[in-house]
Amino acid sequence: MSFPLLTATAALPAIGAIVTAAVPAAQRTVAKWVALFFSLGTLVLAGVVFARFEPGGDRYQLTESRAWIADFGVRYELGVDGIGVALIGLTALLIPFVIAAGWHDADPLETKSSRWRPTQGFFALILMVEAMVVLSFLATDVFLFYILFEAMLIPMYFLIGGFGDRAHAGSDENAAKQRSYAAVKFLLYNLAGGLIMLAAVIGLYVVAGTFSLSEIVEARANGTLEMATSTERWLFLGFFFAFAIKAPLWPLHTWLPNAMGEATAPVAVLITAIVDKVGTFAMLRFCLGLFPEASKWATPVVIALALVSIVYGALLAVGQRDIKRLIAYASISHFGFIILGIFAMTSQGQSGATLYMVNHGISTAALLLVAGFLITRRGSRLIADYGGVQKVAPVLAGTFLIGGLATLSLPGLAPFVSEFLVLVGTFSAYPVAGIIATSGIVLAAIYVLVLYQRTMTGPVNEAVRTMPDLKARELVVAVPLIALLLFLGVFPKPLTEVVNPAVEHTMSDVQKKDPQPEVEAAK
Amino acid sequence: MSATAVHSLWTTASGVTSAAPGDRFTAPTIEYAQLAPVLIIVGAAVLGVLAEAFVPRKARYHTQLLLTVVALAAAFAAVVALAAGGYGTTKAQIAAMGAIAIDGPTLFLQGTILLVSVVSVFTFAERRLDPTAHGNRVDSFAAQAGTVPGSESEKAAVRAGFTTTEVFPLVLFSVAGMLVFPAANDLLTLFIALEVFSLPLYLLCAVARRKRLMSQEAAVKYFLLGAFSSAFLLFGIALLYGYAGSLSYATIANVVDGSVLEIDPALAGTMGNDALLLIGGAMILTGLLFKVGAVPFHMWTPDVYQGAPTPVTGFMAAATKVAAFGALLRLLYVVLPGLTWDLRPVLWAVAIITMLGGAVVAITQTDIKRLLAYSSIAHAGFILAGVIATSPEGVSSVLFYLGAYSFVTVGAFAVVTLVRDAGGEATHLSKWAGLGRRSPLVAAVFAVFLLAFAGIPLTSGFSGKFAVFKAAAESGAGALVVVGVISSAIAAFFYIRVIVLMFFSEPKADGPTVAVPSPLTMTTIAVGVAVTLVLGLAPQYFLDLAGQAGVFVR
Amino acid sequence: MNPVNYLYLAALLFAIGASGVLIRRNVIVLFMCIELMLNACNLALVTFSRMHGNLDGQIVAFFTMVVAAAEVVVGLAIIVSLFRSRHSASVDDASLMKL
Amino acid sequence: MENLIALLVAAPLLGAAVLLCGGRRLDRAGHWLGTVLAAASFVVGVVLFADMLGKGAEDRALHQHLFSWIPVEGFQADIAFQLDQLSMTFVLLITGVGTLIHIYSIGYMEHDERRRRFFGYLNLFLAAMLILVIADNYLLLYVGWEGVGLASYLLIGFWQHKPSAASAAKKAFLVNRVGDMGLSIAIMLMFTTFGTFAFGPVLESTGETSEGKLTAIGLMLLLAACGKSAQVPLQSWLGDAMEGPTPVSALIHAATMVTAGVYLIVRSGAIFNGAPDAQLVVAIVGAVTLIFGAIVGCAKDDIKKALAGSTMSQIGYMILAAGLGPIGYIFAIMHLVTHGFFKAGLFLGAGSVMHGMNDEVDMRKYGGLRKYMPVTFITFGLGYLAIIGFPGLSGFFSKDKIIEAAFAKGGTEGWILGSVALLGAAITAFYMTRVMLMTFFGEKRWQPDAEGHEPHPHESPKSMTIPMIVLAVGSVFAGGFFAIGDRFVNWLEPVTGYEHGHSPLSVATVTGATVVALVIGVGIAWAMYGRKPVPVLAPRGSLLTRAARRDLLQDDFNHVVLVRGGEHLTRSLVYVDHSLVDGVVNGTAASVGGLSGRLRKLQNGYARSYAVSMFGGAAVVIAATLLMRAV
Repeated sequence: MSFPLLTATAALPAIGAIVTAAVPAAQRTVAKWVALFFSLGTLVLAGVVFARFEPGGDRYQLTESRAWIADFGVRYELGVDGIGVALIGLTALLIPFVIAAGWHDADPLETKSSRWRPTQGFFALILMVEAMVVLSFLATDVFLFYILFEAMLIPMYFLIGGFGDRAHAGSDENAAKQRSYAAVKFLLYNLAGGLIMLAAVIGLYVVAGTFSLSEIVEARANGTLEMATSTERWLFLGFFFAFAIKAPLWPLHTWLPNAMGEATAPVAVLITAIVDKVGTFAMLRFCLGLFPEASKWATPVVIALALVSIVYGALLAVGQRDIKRLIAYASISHFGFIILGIFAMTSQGQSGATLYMVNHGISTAALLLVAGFLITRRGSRLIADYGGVQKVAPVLAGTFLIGGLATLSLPGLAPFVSEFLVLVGTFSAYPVAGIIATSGIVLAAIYVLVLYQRTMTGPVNEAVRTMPDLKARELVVAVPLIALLLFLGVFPKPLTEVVNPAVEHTMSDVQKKDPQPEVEAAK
Repeated sequence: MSATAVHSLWTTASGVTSAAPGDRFTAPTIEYAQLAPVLIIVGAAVLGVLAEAFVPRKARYHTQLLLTVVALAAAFAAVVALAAGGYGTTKAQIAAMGAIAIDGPTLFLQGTILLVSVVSVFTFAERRLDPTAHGNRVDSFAAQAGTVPGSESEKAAVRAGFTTTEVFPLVLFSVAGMLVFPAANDLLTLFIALEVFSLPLYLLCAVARRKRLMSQEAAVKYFLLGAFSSAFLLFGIALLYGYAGSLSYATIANVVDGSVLEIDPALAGTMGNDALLLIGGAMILTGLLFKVGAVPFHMWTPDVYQGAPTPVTGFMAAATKVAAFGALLRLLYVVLPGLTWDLRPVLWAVAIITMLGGAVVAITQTDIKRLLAYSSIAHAGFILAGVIATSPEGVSSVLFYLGAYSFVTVGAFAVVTLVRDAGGEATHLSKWAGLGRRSPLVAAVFAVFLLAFAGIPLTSGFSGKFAVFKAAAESGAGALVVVGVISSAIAAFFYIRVIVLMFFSEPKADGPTVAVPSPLTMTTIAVGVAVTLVLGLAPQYFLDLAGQAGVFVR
Repeated sequence: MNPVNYLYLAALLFAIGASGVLIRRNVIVLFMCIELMLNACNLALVTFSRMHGNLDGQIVAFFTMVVAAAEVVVGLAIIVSLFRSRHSASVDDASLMKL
Repeated sequence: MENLIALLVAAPLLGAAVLLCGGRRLDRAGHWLGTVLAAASFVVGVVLFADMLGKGAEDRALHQHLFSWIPVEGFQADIAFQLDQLSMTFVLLITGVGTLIHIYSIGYMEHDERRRRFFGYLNLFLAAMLILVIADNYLLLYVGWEGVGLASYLLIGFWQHKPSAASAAKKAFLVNRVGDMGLSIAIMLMFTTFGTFAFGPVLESTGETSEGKLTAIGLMLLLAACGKSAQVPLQSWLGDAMEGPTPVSALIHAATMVTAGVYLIVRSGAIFNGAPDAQLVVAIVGAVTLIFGAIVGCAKDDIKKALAGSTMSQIGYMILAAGLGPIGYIFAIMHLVTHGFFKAGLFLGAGSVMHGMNDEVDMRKYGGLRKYMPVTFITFGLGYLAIIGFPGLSGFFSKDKIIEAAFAKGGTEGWILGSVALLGAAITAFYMTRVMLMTFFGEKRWQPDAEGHEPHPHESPKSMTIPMIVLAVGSVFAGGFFAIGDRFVNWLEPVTGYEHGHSPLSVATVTGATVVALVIGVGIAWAMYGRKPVPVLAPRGSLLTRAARRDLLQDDFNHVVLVRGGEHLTRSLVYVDHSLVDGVVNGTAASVGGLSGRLRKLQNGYARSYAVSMFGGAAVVIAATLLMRAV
């Protein structure tokens, strides 16, 4: 039994969470540094995983398998494929930035009760989320995945409901009410999805008699496991429903704007850049892997919904008055692209979707965190409260602009690569869908540029006249992310290398071939 | 053998055959060893009564406590010994001339009941929560239950430092009944056991120290409705007896599945008359469903849970459910398996409306104890889903669920006893606002229990729910599972509401204080948390246990 | 005379008792109705016992009486304490807890 | 040699990076750095050019493969450059004119505290533009395509504190995005058709697919070109783009970026040759735009807007030529280059005028400036002569060729296109003369501005005049140099292919016609603005004039239909999202709550009612059980 690298990668942040929580109330700064330290440690371990992973090798690597709950046919089974590696990398990479960005978000306003330790709690919860997310990317046992899928809601719930923007437009208890509404909505929405999925999970066990992903996929492949068409479809729907809520796919998206609007920027990043990716990841790994036929059966509807998400989300983003809600709707649009790429079922589409998950994570993080810096300065989320920031805080404006350009997937920045792959992949399988989706790039330009114009340009708004430019800590957050966006935009090879083989596996799961180009087909 | 054995136990052996002279008398054989748990408890209870009579008042509390805990521990040891001796599996047998079945379910449930009793007895004995009255430590029970609330005599009793130490023997009697209830192997024993554990509970409900009017009201309601339901049960017993001509489960079962060939033509009207069987079975079912608190026999639950002294509520909520479901299981699996197909639709309906009803009504509750009462109703529904899965997996899943659930319940109610204001326990939800700010630890613990109730993964609640739903699904009750998950989603809402209240809302100025309990209550809560997490993270061992215990002896 | 008639009688008594429980307000009367139901059960048991020609039913009847007695003890204790604190024997007055 | 190609891009890119990330410490030397790097790129270009001339026509094309960009199953996108004669032409134009304008900007932007950033953006633009023209596949071209869009966005909105500038920048980017949509769809079509989008394979295998596919691709490419080159219907942004500093207008919105569309179409010649319908549409779009732009140019009083209109119209000529197929491609490029010279010169001249007139842009407030700024007058004048196609100057040769080619298209459309081109020439002569007269002739019409500052017209500094002179020289001689002995044709022919069009009219006739049109145009202009003094306040003017002043109402249309419509759409969607989509969810929650409230009432506290429910329950259970057996 070699060193359980994957377990370690997931366990480290969990330990970090406990340690952070244990830091005495007075030593807030210590807690922050501890959290940061552990998150960086996790990043290192993730790096090791990335290095140890051989793109050409087995489908699941560094596997671990231990007995867990025999009665439920559950084993503690871990393993990474290319997609998992990419997403673990993303998670481990973003968390340190999230922590650094949220450095002061959880400082208690007044230190009245010595036992109430929000700071420790905040960072402990973030690390706990990281641990669960990482493990869910690693789980190759459906039950294990399900448990984490559900369990990660709880820390997220406390992060959303417990820690809001410092200065919020409107009275304080009103803000608190808004916040807990958003938190409850988030939890119930996702819990409902999870419970529907639970029924499907149980159903799957009844049908398959095991929870081991690889076993089931193999059994499906070599026909030892027959699934009645209707059964497969029901189970697929059970799974997909949960993932579609998490992703979020129209019309199950309404929890996201509330949650992202009310949560602090770092937590919003946690939601949209990391936790929601579990949904799309699971579509790719579980929906397509376990129920290929049903997936193909559902494709038209799913693609339609994805297209609606793309256009609808973008249009609503244009209509928003609140910076964070705008970004939230933009994310809905982007998740539409991801799902589109997954269900187009072409290698370009799926590679694109996987890259999209990573790139969207980074770009949204960049945009949202900078937006967070802006909001904490002015103490308002309303676009109308800004104007001419570019004149007083050029660096802030610049980073914000780059984040925005990444969001509208300007060529040369990472998101362009993935978005174009998704579009091409979709177009080659479903031309009309591809064209409709392409309209998304115009809409994206509208909401990004309008946002930038209203906040950053024009005459300087009195309220922002004294606004300071980015501080060192904030630069440390913003600059690396931007650098990464540029690098991956020009040289995405390191990612595509690990992703491609995984995608080929998925393609073979669903027994799909890429459509041949007309000319070659002719030859 | 047991068919004849039954009445040979109650009558002299020759009762039926011919008027025989007394010298034919043969003493019934009693397997004392296998009955040890029950006997220990009963004995201790009797001792407790004597202690009430003879031990000086000052020493009573400690004597009783010691006696009770020791007795329960000893009984538990006996259960463990029996299980280790293989009585749960290979040597499972009918004891006491067919009156008692010693088998897996019996031992598992008895063990559970005993453990739960121990921890809840700790909360009974808690004396640090209330400020001392006239220099006397006081617990949650009236100084003198007989005195009129607010009367001079009551004040006098308080001044004199009286305490109702009778609760301990009462608990013991009740426990004794509960131990027998799931083990009962004939209808008479079933009825007696039911009464034996119910009557003390009626009394226990009445002896709260604060809010005595509510306490008495709870007692009256519980008593009247309980008696009412036991009348139904008894009539059902009568009809079944009329149907089978015997009280023994085994005989009845034989008659039900028609393996008894010779039927006296004279009895053609009754013997094997399915009307009798169906009505009787239905009425017994009614009686048991009342005890488990299934809709529509649940109406007593909220009021009684709210009115009874919180320690009693915890004990009742946990132990009664265990015992009652044990009896229900045995009835359905041993006596009426031939009837399963007739009862199934009814049970389905009951399970569904219980799950949904409990969850839905709980949403608008404003009192934490009532809220937990409704949640217990919803949980009864979930367990019923497992009961309906007529399969060994079904049995073991129910056993596991009961074990998991009972500890969470006791722990939750123990936490409720801690949150107090001037008027005693502050059970109104509005008072719990901002508890998380005041005392994060207590709030966190309670949150853990709530999440377990909600069936969030990594808690025992989830393992249990999963086991039950899985069993149900495997036995083709997929629809039940779907309803189950829907109602869990609804239920999640109000558990979450409490958490929101505790953590995300500002504490009120006149909010309650959280009393620091003695090690007794601390143990209760600690055990509750520990079991919740262990069964959530690594339930395998206990699942195995329940798995082995999944077979009934006939 | 056909013993079945006794069964009908028993059923009738049970029904009367039950309806009494549902109709009457006075706790004592209500309790008496429950006793009536129990006795109906006894009658049924005895009848069956007679029909089957074994004594089980009658024995149960004895037990029932004992149980009934015990119920009276407990019940009256509770009822009396309630009566003393409320000066009312109406079960409907005991409705502090609702909803 | 080919390893030098990357250097072309690298130099300005480096400049952009350093200048934009460098921070304030570079404020003092920043503009020099930027200029030097632009010049360096130009030098590299020249070196490569020399090398290219040294080779035979066939093996002139250079190719440099840097690395594989997006390697995905069945999808190959590379960062690779290709430098053939066509690209080389653009490289020289871009870097050459670019360098000049860098120098010009040193003086022009002297008093702007954000000059460093300005040069950063200029370098960024050069880099992107060079990527656009030397990319060896459409995807990389797309990168440059959007890159210049970004640079143009940043530079138009350079004076961001002016809301007009900010919104003009946004408008430019958005309209371009619509075009980009076309380009990306075209690329997708190529991928599904040819399995690749590298120039070589695609353009060689056009014969193997259906004409329909090619037409689709062609039209999508045209859409892209319309966006970038401000052709109808996507021309609306160019006028507003004049909000940017004048050097920007000169470089991006006259000489280089806006001509990218022409490059795209000529580059994709093989596709259009295979899709005559698409080709015809191209020609038509070009014809329409050249009239449209000319008309707008006639009505504007803002000197830059007038020039913008003329740019639009001149590019219309190029697109028209490109739409003529092999007979036109080369002349499109040729006009593009000459236009690059004289239009840049004209803009720099305009900038110089504004510089001297406190940034006054209204020509009605100029007048008689020739005395005050002679150099500007002469250079501007030469540019003017060139653009109206005064015989012997650049414009004459290039435009004349296009008109010939238009007639040579043959058939009715040949006649129509040809005559439209001729008409355009006349109008061009008119509005350019108008500009000339209003600005430099007549008596002075300028008054003190709001603060009572009397403008003191003066000649601009050397750093500004020198580039103007150089460009003037270019605009005088370039055309002749290219045309004599078909130099330009021979140079590009290997890349774009060339057929000599046989026009129904003799060359002499066409030339004559052109000259006549020219004279008419100038005559009318003289009659209107030369003889009698120009009113300071614009007369109300005819319906057409007023429409033309508003860009022929195209903006109003956009505003009403697109902007307003869009606003209504989004607002209603926000409502839908809140009350319908979310309403369903909240509604469910609410209804469950209500149900709970009602069921709760059953728990009325009366023991007897509880008994009733038990009794009823029991009855139901019994009944149901019996029923089960019965059925």
